[in-house]
Amino acid sequence: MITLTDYLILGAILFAIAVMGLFINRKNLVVLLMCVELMLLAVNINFVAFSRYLENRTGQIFVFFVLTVAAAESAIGLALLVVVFRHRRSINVQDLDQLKG
Amino acid sequence: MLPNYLTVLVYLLVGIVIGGALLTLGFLLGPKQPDATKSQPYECGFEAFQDARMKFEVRYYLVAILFILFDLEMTFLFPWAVALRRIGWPGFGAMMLFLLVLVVGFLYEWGKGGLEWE
Amino acid sequence: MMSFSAVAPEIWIAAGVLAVVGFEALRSRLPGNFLKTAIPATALLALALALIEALFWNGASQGVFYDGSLVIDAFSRLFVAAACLGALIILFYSVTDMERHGLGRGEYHALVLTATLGVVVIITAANLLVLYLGLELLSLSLYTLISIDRERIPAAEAAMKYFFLGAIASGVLLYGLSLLYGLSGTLSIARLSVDLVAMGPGALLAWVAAVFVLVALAFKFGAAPFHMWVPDVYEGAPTPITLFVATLPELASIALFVRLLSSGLSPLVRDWSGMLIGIAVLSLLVGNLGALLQTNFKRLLAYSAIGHVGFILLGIATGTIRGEVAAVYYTLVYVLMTAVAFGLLLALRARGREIEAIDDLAGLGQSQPWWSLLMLFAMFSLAGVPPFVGFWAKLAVLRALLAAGFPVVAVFAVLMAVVGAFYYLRVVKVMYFDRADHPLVRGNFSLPELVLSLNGLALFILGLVPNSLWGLCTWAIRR
Amino acid sequence: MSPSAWLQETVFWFFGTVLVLAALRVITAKHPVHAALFLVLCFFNTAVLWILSGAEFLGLVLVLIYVGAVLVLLLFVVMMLDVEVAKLREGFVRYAPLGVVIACLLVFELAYVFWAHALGFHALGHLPRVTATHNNTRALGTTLYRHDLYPFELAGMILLVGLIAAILLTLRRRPGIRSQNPAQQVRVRARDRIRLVSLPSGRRHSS
Repeated sequence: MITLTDYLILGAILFAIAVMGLFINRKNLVVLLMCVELMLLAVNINFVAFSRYLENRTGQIFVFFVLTVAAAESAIGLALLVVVFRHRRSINVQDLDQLKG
Repeated sequence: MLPNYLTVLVYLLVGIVIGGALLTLGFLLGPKQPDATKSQPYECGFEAFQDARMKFEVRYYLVAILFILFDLEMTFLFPWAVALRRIGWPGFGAMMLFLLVLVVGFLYEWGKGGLEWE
Repeated sequence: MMSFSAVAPEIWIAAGVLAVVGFEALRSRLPGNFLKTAIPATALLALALALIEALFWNGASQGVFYDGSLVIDAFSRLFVAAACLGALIILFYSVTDMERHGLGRGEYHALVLTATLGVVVIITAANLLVLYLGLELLSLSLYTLISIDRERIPAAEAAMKYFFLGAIASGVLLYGLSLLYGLSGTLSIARLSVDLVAMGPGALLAWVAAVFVLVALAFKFGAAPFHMWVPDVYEGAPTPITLFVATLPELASIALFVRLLSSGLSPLVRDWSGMLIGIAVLSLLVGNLGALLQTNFKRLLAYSAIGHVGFILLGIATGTIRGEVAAVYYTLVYVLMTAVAFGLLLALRARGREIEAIDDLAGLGQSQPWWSLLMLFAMFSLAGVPPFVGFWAKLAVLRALLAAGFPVVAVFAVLMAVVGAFYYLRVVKVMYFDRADHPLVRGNFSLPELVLSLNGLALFILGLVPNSLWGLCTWAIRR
Repeated sequence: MSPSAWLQETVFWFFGTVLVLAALRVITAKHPVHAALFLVLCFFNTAVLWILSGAEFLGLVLVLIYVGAVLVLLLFVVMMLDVEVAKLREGFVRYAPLGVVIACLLVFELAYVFWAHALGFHALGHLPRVTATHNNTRALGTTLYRHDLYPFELAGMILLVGLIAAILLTLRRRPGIRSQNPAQQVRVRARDRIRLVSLPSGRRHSS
């Protein structure tokens, strides 16, 4: 029988992997964002498992909202990434524009 | 487990087995004589200019992000639609309000020219 | 229970958001002069209406609404009113400055409104889901506001840093919340504390959940050792945005602590009190010693913010009602003081004095006597010099600490306050005793500057009658 | 053990293992594109596990939203930013031991707590039977739209903030770009394009 503990430990492992990812991928912002997604996935696994074993649907509703918010959050994060990236490379881009002239 | 998904599981397994088998067979039986020229990406007879992973325009990104946000809105519609008879007018009104918020967002996006491709 | 009057402030603010976004959508079709007045007017009107609704919430609209989503109690009433008033004043101070720098478009107003909405939602939250959504609404608006000026590289990078730390903090918080949900089977904060009591002390899992939640809240509050983003954001963001970031989210943070720790996790007070004391002591140390090294004025205020957060957390950490009242009192006072300090930077900027480094303040005492006097008020109050209101706030926390039996911590806090006084007084010294040849500037007050002056004078007047605000806080926290 | 229970356990362990391995590859992959693809695998596996535990709708949403959209978005950005892989992996080895130690501590601590606490959870062991006719989506919709209207509207506001942020931060009109305007193209009339001028034609002389 799959027990609640199995699910929770799976969630914990995933959460720990995400935290480890945050430590070893400090420079790569895109991978950091993926680690955050993994973290939320671990949380969601917890919620779904609890929801199943407590026989109430609140947990699933929470997950639904977390998915929504996480997508909006990563959208904003990526938008910021684009802004930062544009500045760091702005000189190059201008060079390219002038060449097209 | 949901019995309905047993077929999906079987389908998945069959897919994995067939896909795996074909790849393995190709790997085992096919002749392998790679050289530098052969493993280059094919670019109409030219030398490869750059990395095969090209950069995209930022505008693709904007379209993708807007797609996600409206995609999320859609997912809220599914449970609403199937439960509409049970949730009655308050549920209906709430969804209309939700849609109003996003329609205003959509108008904003439209007015700003986020949907135009210069 | 369905009731529109319970969510009336939220409705007005949301309506304001929609109207402003709608105006912005029609920008190409409407005359520019009309938009220039209509957008700020709409935003201010929405906040004013929300404030009025919050002030006139009557007895009938108290209780828990929307199936346990939000609660209107004394704390909600005081803090929703404070948040709306704060947002109103801040917007008022900063509108002209944003206009002048070409940033005062509809997006700015819309985001200020959504951030305020987030604060209001957190304050009134009665369940964990609503709390989380309010927090995200606030955070997402802040990330965007900070990077609103796309040409400002440090701002974008600060926003990026803040975003990642905030996203990680959200993940950690959610993990803690998921454990709490598993423990009690409900998201209701009130039910949570009942279930935790039933579980009895020493439940290991509850302790783990509390640790996760506490770490995440410390992140959001900018307490040490999770304070890395604070100086960067304060320095990087445009000053009007810094004014916003430094004030309103503090109200939300204290509300998070009051709702989640002091109410929901109150049965675990023995577990989190010690950790919170540690975080607070570290914040006091980092904030006050870090501030000593700063030459940039906004960075100085950032480190001072970390120090003040330490004081506020000490109040919460006592775990007593009295400490909680002290923390709430301190937060309100802190928001008042910070609004003056950053508001003054904007007022000086409007008169051609751009303040970046502390040395830029030199000679201000001669050239702009009124604004320097107000800055002196703000600095003395932040330093905790009697009779300014900041002194009473510090005193309240120290008394609560002594009453709860933490004399050593109280002594340490006094020590740090003395260190803090040094750098605030340095600012005053630069202002009045460092010579710089700036001519005396005279000018008429604009309406926002009049409000700013009243705000500054309030630091002094409230200091003379400290019991008025204290009485309100006691009323808000009573159970 | 009944065949059904056996099947459930097998599915759980298989997809759980793949999930953990895929997650490990996400954080160790050399190129961000590979990491993103492994993340897709993670989401797929999680979706299976959720369906296994009766959260049918969420499993499908996970595949629809995350695999369909978020990951596409991530891939877009990875490709757009043209990352220098070698530079980004600086410090990888330096921080790896610390990360591993922290992760192991976290897992052991949490696992210990979960085991120690296993009996404290309200309901453990006996599971509600999920029948073939149970409609998870409808049940979820009923709860959501009856009891959680307030959070629902808040989610709408959060999406609006995301929209504003995306446009505010990334939309940039470059001046001097020539573009087509389909509306104008459609609205065009023949007389805007061709001017018919009646010229007196020369007389043709028959020879």
